[in-house]
Amino acid sequence: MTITAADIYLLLPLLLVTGTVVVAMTAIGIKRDYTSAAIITITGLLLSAIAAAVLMPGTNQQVTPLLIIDQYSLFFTVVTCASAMFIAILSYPYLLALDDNREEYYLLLGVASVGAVVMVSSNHFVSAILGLETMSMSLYGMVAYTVHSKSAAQHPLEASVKYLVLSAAASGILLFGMALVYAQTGTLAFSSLIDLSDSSPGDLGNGFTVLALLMITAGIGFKLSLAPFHIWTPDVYEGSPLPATTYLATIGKVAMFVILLRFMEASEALAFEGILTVLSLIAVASILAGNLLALMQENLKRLLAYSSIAHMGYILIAIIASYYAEGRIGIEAVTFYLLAYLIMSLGTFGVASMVSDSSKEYDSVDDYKGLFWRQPVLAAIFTAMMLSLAGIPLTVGFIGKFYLFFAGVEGALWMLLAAMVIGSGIGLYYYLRVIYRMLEPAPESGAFNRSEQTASAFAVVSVLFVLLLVLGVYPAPVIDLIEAISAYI
Amino acid sequence: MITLFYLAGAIAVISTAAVIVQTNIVHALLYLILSLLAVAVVFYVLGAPFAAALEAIVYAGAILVLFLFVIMMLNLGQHTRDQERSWLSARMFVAPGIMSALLLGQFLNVMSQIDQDMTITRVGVMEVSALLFGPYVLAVELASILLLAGLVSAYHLAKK
Amino acid sequence: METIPVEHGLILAGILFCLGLIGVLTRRNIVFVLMSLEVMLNASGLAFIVAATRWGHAEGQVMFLMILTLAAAEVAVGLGLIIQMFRRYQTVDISVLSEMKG
Amino acid sequence: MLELIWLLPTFPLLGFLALVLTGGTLPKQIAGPIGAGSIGLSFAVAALIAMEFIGSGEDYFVYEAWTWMSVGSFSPGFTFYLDGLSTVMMLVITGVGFLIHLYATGYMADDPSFARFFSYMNLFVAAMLMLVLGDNLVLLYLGWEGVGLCSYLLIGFWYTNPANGYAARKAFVVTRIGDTSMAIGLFLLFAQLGTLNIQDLMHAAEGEWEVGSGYAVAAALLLLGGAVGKSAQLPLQTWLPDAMAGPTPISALIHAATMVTAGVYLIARTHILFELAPSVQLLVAWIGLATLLISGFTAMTQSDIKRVLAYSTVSQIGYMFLGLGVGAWSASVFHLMTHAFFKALLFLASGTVILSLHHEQNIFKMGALRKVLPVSFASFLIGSLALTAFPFTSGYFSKDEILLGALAVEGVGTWLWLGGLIGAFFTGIYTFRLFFIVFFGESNVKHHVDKEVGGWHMNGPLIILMILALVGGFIHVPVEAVFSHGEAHDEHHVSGLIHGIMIAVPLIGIGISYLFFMSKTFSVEKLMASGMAQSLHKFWLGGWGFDTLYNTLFVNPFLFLARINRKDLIDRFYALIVALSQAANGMIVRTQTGSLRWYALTLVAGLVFIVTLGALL
Repeated sequence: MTITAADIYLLLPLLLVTGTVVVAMTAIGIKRDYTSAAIITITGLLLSAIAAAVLMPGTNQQVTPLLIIDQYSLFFTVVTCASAMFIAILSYPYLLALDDNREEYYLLLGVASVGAVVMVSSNHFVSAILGLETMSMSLYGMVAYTVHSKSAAQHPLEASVKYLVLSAAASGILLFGMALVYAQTGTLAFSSLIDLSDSSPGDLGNGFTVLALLMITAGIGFKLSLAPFHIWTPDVYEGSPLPATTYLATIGKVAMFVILLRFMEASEALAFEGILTVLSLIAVASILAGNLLALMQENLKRLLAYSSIAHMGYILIAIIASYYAEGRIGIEAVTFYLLAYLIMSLGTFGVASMVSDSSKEYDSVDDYKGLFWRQPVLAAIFTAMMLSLAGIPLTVGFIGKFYLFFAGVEGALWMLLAAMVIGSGIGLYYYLRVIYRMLEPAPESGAFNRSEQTASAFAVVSVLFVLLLVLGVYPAPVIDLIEAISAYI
Repeated sequence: MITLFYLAGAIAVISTAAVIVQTNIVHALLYLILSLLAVAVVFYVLGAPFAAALEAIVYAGAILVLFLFVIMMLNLGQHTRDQERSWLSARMFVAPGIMSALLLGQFLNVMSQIDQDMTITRVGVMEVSALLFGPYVLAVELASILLLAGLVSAYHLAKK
Repeated sequence: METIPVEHGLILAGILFCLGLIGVLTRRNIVFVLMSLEVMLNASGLAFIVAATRWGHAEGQVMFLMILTLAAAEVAVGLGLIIQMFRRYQTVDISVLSEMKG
Repeated sequence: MLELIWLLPTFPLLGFLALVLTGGTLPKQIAGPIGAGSIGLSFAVAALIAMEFIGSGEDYFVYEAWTWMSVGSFSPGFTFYLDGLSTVMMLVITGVGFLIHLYATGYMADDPSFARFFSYMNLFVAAMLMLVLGDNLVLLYLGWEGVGLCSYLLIGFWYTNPANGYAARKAFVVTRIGDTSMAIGLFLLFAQLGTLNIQDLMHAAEGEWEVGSGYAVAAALLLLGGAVGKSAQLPLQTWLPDAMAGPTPISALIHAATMVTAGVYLIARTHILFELAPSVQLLVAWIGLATLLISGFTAMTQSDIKRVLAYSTVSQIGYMFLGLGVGAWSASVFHLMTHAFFKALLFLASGTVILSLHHEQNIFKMGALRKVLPVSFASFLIGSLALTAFPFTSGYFSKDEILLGALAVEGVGTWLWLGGLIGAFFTGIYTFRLFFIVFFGESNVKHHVDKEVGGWHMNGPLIILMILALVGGFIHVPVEAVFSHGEAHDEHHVSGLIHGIMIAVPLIGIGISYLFFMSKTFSVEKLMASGMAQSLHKFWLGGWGFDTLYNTLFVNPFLFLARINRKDLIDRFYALIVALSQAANGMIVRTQTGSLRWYALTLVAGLVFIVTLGALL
């Protein structure tokens, strides 16, 4: 199979992101200029998001064995490119004061987005691994980006080393699992493992398949920071510069989840009782561990890291439900929650990176004391994001959680739902704690008084805020869209 | 040929074991090269000459040379040996040993139930290249992007 | 035609993989950790080759090439980090990297 | 035009938002027009919509404003459902509501929390409209809880007095019992029939459930629980008299004209369900009858002007329940409307009296006010006549229909009719007892009253309500289509004698009241001389001992438990949860050591764990 002109057309979003990197690199080669690198990257990501949106209606085609370009993948291409663009905009003021080469950051961000776009369009082990590792490789660099800066008091080096070592180990596990699946099925594309285990003469046995799937589960579980593979998350989140944390926490998770979803659906792995039990345990463990760890946490980045562990656990419930429930409600719930999670996390980290910059990060919850009295608008946006993460009605987080809950009910997963309810209860405590802290009187010698906000960064969090409310109050069109695209999984 | 497979396999296992217990880093590296070469032989026996060649050239030839380069640059020669020795007590091996033993036990448990022979057919450069420049051409391009990411990251991190 | 039991190939890969794991878990010297990671990735590559042989495919070899690429890139970035770490702490002991916790 | 139905709750909601977002700082000159004007706009729209709807001759009209979300079979939306029943309700709510708002701009003029008052009132109207116009259970429940919340806030409006706070809490807790029952009922309906749309639910219930089947009975009983709570019927009637602690316009709007009739609306709306459960439907009738009798007795003994009216409200809603119970659906809705007119009139007039007498509410400290307070006098006269069902006033027609409906029931019908008649007799007595004591006889007023509090925005609503109370009986309630398949249509031919009796009984009541309180032919004191009469009086005064009963049965044991629980077992339990969470947090946090090798070890341990688990399963 070779690539035809029509394929090129379908690959346009991917080509545009890649092209962005190339153009940015060339521009940097000609003349180092931070602003132009940023503008090129932002424009390129915007263009590819638009291109993906334009392609979306009616597209459903496999392009080479590696990539599936259908409405689902294009939807997430739009989402990831737009998110990457938001992160790029938020990064600009953050890195402005960095006394180091700042331009490469945008190259890394662009390449990471290439990886993300490949991931969301992948239904093949080769593209899954390549996309994943392309993104991870860029993230190693982004996480450690401020390593040279004297003023950066954080621990980017520690974070990057931890991330690299553990992530590479997890990749090894994941790859080994894939090799075993390949040994079983004889194809690298995601394909059903069910038909084989019954009749095929070349069958390597049920135990073999379960072992392979569990290794893949462990590998993916690490990348999604699901318990018990979650332990790296807070350290890496805390040590990284905020925009890198944002990337890791949003696009990194979402793209990985799309792969997990496609793999689970294609391989019918949930039909194996062992996998189902293990995934259920992982979901419960993630929800409880994430929420309990966040309970007394005083560092905002760590708190959000723990809370993201819990959120990943919530989504896993819907993946499990997709096996039990009739129709595609589980997949729809996953899709909606991923979108909701993306909006909330981008917004939260966005506000955090707006009050910080590369020379000083304000990542203690105490730093937000009195934010309401200093910057009411920003504090209001931050509050909305927190409430949404907690799942309060009229925010997108509520609808997402309700969707998950409904999927769980359809699948009759009562134990998992109980865990979700308990987890949400604990979650409310620490999210509200942050809000209360913002309402406290501002300390005299306030840690931060940055009044000059970049208009563009402000626009980004405002857009996210509006999305949060609109999708919380009137989610019907998006739900319809998600119902339509979920048919492609 | 069959004997060669088991022989090379044994060498690979032994030299890899030597890598993880070595205190002299340069020796460890040499053991690792030996292990990789042995794996390359295994590849060859399994009918994958192209992979074998690349294993030898890229892994043993390039990646490990990179290691050696960094070791020399950091001057991690003899003087770190004592330090390594103090770090590497038998106690350190207990927990990891149990973990790995359990995992390996699982592997053996599952795989020993398989009883299938594979016929070795030679899949040479031609076939692999046909794939690489056919259906997997995007993978090649993506690999280049992956290397670019590694390059930019490494450049940024390693510079003064 | 010569035959080799498929499980022997996979078990070889499994043993190498576990050895790599032991290395990652025991060594404090980050260079050793990185080398052990290479062993793990290599073991995965071996598993792919074995699987490819089982099916008489070339696809497994393609995957092996990708793993090779990945390993190379990972080593490059990892060594970059090692250099940076050595510059800052004058040691290759990963225990110094435990400032963040809780 | 009909599409504009979404504007109805929107105007009051905007009013609420405007008043709330300015933090209650708006001056009266702005807050008043916003508060009353938003309802006025709603009424204008409602009137236009009603005209077009009735003119169109359609049975119903559905307008989907938007769907909130559609997840599986769960798709609540802001969809409005307009039929005869909701037309009547929306006109009463916005119309009477507007008049009361207008009145309140005068009544509350001196209150410092003027804007807060109107913000609650607007929110109430918005919620009430949502309740009657929503086409699904979610909107219904949202409105139901919304009006409950507003009622709570408004009863405790003067929160500085602890007694008001107590009354507000009591109302909240008692209605909450009913709300819980209703919520369970709604869940039962949704779970069994799988839709939220009320009309679909009713059709599904009709199709799937046998008459008298267990589900139908259970659902109807649970909904009835909600209805008796909200409408202050036996056994949850005790909160309403205490709810008079709120400002008088609140008593008129919420605790007489609209919210307390929500229970009637709920049963009428789900009448198909009640027809599927005839035993429950009959229970509704008996509850109504018992309530109207009990509160009728109690009303005769009260000395607080507003409490008399409150008990009479409970009693009149009892009539509505009686009507519902006997299947006289449209008669009940008719009575709901006329009652809204004359009871709002009475409450507002009593407000004028109270305000003119400097917040005096004891009727024995009034007297001979007919000259001093002419407008109140006229209002009370007309209101009282309508309330006692004096021929050709509005109350006469509606009560007549209900009683005839009761008579038409086979078997127990005569008894129900007779009970209702006795109630009407007492209505005559207590209404005119109040009227004669307040406006005739000797003046017992302590402070000198120079003139009636008034002004156009207080007297205007009174005059309009007087007209409505008089001629409201000639308004045709367009609800035939709603109840078409359930109502007993066969017009029983009723003899002239029966009609004569029904006209005569209230008149006799009025006459007796005249003999006791006006001409003093009979003496109350003499009647009260015997010990039995006194204890009976005491018993009635205390509302048949329901408060005492509940205090003994529920409140005191609860307080007792709370007292022995001073160390707080329950709170200990929660503290334990907190402590457990914190302990768990303390333990699990220790896993985050920061050491890379430990992290790698947990990663591998996790892998080994799941692989082993997978092999074992």
